[in-house]
Amino acid sequence: MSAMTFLGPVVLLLLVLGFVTIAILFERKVLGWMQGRVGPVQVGPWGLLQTVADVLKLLLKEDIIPGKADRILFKIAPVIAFVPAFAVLAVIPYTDRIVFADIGVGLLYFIAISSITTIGILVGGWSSNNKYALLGAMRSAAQMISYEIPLVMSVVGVIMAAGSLNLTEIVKAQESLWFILPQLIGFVVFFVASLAELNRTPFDLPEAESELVAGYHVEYTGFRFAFFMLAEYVYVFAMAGLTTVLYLGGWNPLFGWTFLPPIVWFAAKFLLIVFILFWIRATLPRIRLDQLMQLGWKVLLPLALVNIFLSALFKEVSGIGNFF
Amino acid sequence: MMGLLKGMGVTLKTMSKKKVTYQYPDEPVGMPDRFRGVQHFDPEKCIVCNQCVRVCPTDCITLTGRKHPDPGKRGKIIDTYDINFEICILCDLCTEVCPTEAVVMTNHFELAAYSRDDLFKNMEWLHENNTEIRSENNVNAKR
Amino acid sequence: MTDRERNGQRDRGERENPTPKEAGNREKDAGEAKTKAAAAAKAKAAAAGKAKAAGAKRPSPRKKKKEEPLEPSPKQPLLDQYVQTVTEKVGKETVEESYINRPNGHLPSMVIKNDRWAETARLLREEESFAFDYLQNLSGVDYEEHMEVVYHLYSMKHRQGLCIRVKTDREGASVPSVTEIWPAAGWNEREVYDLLGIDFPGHSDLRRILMPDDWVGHPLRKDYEPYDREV
Amino acid sequence: MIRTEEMLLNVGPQHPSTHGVFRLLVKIDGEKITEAEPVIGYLHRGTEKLAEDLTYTQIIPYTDRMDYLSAMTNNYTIVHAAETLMEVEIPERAEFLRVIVMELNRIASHLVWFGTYLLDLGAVSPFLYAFREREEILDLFNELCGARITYNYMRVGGVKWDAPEGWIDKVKALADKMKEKTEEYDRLVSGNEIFINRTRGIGGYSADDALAYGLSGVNLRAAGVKWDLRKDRPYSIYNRFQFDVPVGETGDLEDKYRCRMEEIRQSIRILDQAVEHFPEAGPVMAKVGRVIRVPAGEAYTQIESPRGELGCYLVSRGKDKPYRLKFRRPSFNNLQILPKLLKGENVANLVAILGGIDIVLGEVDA
Repeated sequence: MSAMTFLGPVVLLLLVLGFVTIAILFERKVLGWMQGRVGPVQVGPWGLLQTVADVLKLLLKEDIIPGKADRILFKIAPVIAFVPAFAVLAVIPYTDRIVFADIGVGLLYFIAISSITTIGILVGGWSSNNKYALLGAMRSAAQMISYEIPLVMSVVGVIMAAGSLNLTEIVKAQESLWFILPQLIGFVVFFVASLAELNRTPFDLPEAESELVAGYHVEYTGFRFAFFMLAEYVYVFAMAGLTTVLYLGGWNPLFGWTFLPPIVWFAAKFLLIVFILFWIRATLPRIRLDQLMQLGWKVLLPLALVNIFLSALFKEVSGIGNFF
Repeated sequence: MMGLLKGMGVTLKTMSKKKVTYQYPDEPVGMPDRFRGVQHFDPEKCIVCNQCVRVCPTDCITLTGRKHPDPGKRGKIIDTYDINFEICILCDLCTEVCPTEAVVMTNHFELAAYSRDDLFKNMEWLHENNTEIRSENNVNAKR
Repeated sequence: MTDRERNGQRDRGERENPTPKEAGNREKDAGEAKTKAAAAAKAKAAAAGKAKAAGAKRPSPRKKKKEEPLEPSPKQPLLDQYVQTVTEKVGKETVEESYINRPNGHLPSMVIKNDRWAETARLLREEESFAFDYLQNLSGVDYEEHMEVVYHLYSMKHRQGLCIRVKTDREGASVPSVTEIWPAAGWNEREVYDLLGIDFPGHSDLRRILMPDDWVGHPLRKDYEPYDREV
Repeated sequence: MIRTEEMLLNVGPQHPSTHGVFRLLVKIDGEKITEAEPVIGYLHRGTEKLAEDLTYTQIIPYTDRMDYLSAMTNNYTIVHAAETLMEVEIPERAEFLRVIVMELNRIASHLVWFGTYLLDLGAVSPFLYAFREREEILDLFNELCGARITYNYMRVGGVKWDAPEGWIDKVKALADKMKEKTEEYDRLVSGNEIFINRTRGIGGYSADDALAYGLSGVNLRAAGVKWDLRKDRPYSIYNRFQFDVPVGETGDLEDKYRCRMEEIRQSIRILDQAVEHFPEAGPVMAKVGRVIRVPAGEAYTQIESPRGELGCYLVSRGKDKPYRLKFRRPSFNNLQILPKLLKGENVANLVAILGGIDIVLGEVDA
């Protein structure tokens, strides 16, 4: 029991919060650049303190609870949404040494815990006693439950290839070849499903601004709203981390460039994923609910199953079997 | 799928292009000469013909005049001239009818104020608003 | 006698030698007529000046017009045919007046008797030679001594427009609704009801549309007292 | 047993996708709309009433504020009505200037539609791209008449300002630039599978329905009725220009989108021709008195605004003020079909269908 065991998570929390502030700024900057704008520039040099100012504003704002809302659930919902988003970070191996909980069923833990967030959103939407919030919450529940399945199915291929649910083991199995190549179908399914899990464009139906105003968090203000936002961005952090670990070889260097420390490699891949998320947000329109369901059940799930089947098949083929 | 990727290409390309936004309050935005901004009023030129008051679609101009103090001269001189910028729509009709170009447009457009009373501009204020005056004014009258 | 009535009579009087025109030539002819009309603009302006002098309630008819005989309108035969068909199918005295609105691109216009309007409207929509399937505009006018609802119809099949006017009294103003025939009339009739207070029996949902539900009075009536005189 | 009940959802008057103060009462069963009732009038300013106490020149700035996305066409509708009754001849140069500004305004208006529509569908960037190009058009207007939205440019008998030095060249340059930009929009949106999925086959109606409900403009053409007033009832000098009228087939949202985008291209074509044949010099104002008196009579004039048939029914009694002025506002008429279109649709299609109609609330409520 070193001090690291206790300090580590605290440091991580701060790091993650730091990431979130930067990520929001980064997202706004990227969106701005892609739209011919400059993004935030007013607060701090290069707009660096913009998010800090926003968060401060949110903390100072009046905390409004609608009169007809279910007060207890209304208060607890942001916490339910946020805690799992943060808890899943524990199992992600940033390098071979920086990992907080190297548990055997890391991947399973990640997926299991992350689905709790749905409950938070559902509770938040329901307890607000607002029709838009309710619709958003219902959409969110339907969407997240539907996409959990292809998400899990798509990683089965990776688990088969690595022979382990431990995320560190999975990264180590990718030393020669990243799973993105042999598990390409799996990666596509995983990526699309994770977009939907994150409620990000083009799957941002629960908070579809132009339809549901703000969806499940329409009645939230101040720091409770901040918690939902935080959960969303921490989740982005976690999902980008998981994608890196599962398919992009984690901290493994490319072209054998070991002169860069592993953490840099991890960060680079991770940022690439985050950038793609923002890039997609800048480009694509929103998908419709029934089409979303069709995509999930009729396209992604069969694809994921085919992927499992093919992975199993190729594993037995000599020569390339090593990679699967 | 190709359609999606093409679209992503467009946004990516735009990322490196020149930004088109103005840094407005930091850098002033220049307006073309014909811009219809807050009026400038020159009491010297005004002949109190009341045309601007009559043509104003929102009735935002009020003026009073009195007899010329010099008994040798005919006509009137202006006493008060107020424009209520709460309702002025800067439609340019007053400057269009003014036969002497006593009321003309300037390029100023910053009218924001903390109080409604501040939007009620009198003759002195309008007279002092004398920079960036538009060069062509009552084009239709000249014709 | 109003200007409009005069126009109508004049055109009716001139139909002894109507120029036969092909439907395809209509536009071109209309263009020619326009230039001619433009030449006469000066004379008209003078007439308008007189009209102003006459002041009072109605402008006096343009006296000068009578002196220079106008060419018969290319649309006159068409209008005659319309009037004839309506009279035949709906009954005598259905058409109170008919005239060609010359400045308005020779638009054939008819004034239809109020109590025959519902029937006439159906005829205009369904009869093959009319086939007015497009209600372009519906407006109400308060003429102080009476009210009018004006319909501008268009037939996509024949590529021809028509203006219909239906008069009604100011007291208890009412014109049969045409929403069944042209659903487009729905909101327009509501608007006329809202702003002018004309009732449209047969309209399924005649409520105020632009003004608040509890508004008193009908603003576009000429005798309307503004809620707040200062504004 | 599960008890289900219909939910009454109040969309607007404050809602991001109603494009103004527009209220829509929808009854929904799950996410399916069973009934929709539009409520309008929140922006009613009584333009028609006000006009009865204003001279013709004074009405022009008021028309700016009806359809504020295409104020030039609104300017034109009132001056056109007055000119029709006055039978004045407009100088050549003024006619060209009018056509140029109206077409520029059509492009600007369609750009706003393009941007906001994609925003309704959840894509953010096209909005900014469309406004980037619209900005250049507005700058041109600013240079021409000193305002960016409320132009007050046209006068009975002509236009207020002649084109400033080099302005026509700038229009030419802009037209060329817009050609590239429409390609860019195509790449960004037209082929996008999500976009196609969200628009194809949604909110369609037959040509007969469109006519019966008095739709006009793109809403009518998308259903397959070739009806463009610039071609069918030519006004100004539109009969001198070569351009096509794009029509759709099913009236669904995709057809509307394609019609509007094609119209931008056709407007660019008109601009090209207008710039090429722009008269060297000449007056921009006909000889009409300083006080405009319209001869007694009535006229219904119609022009093709970006949203459809913008009509003006003018009853004059020879005074300097109209006796009765009625604007046939295309948005108002087009909006009527909305309850019919929404019935049985998904909530997510609600904003898509509403956006597809392309309403401007200033015009709906006048």
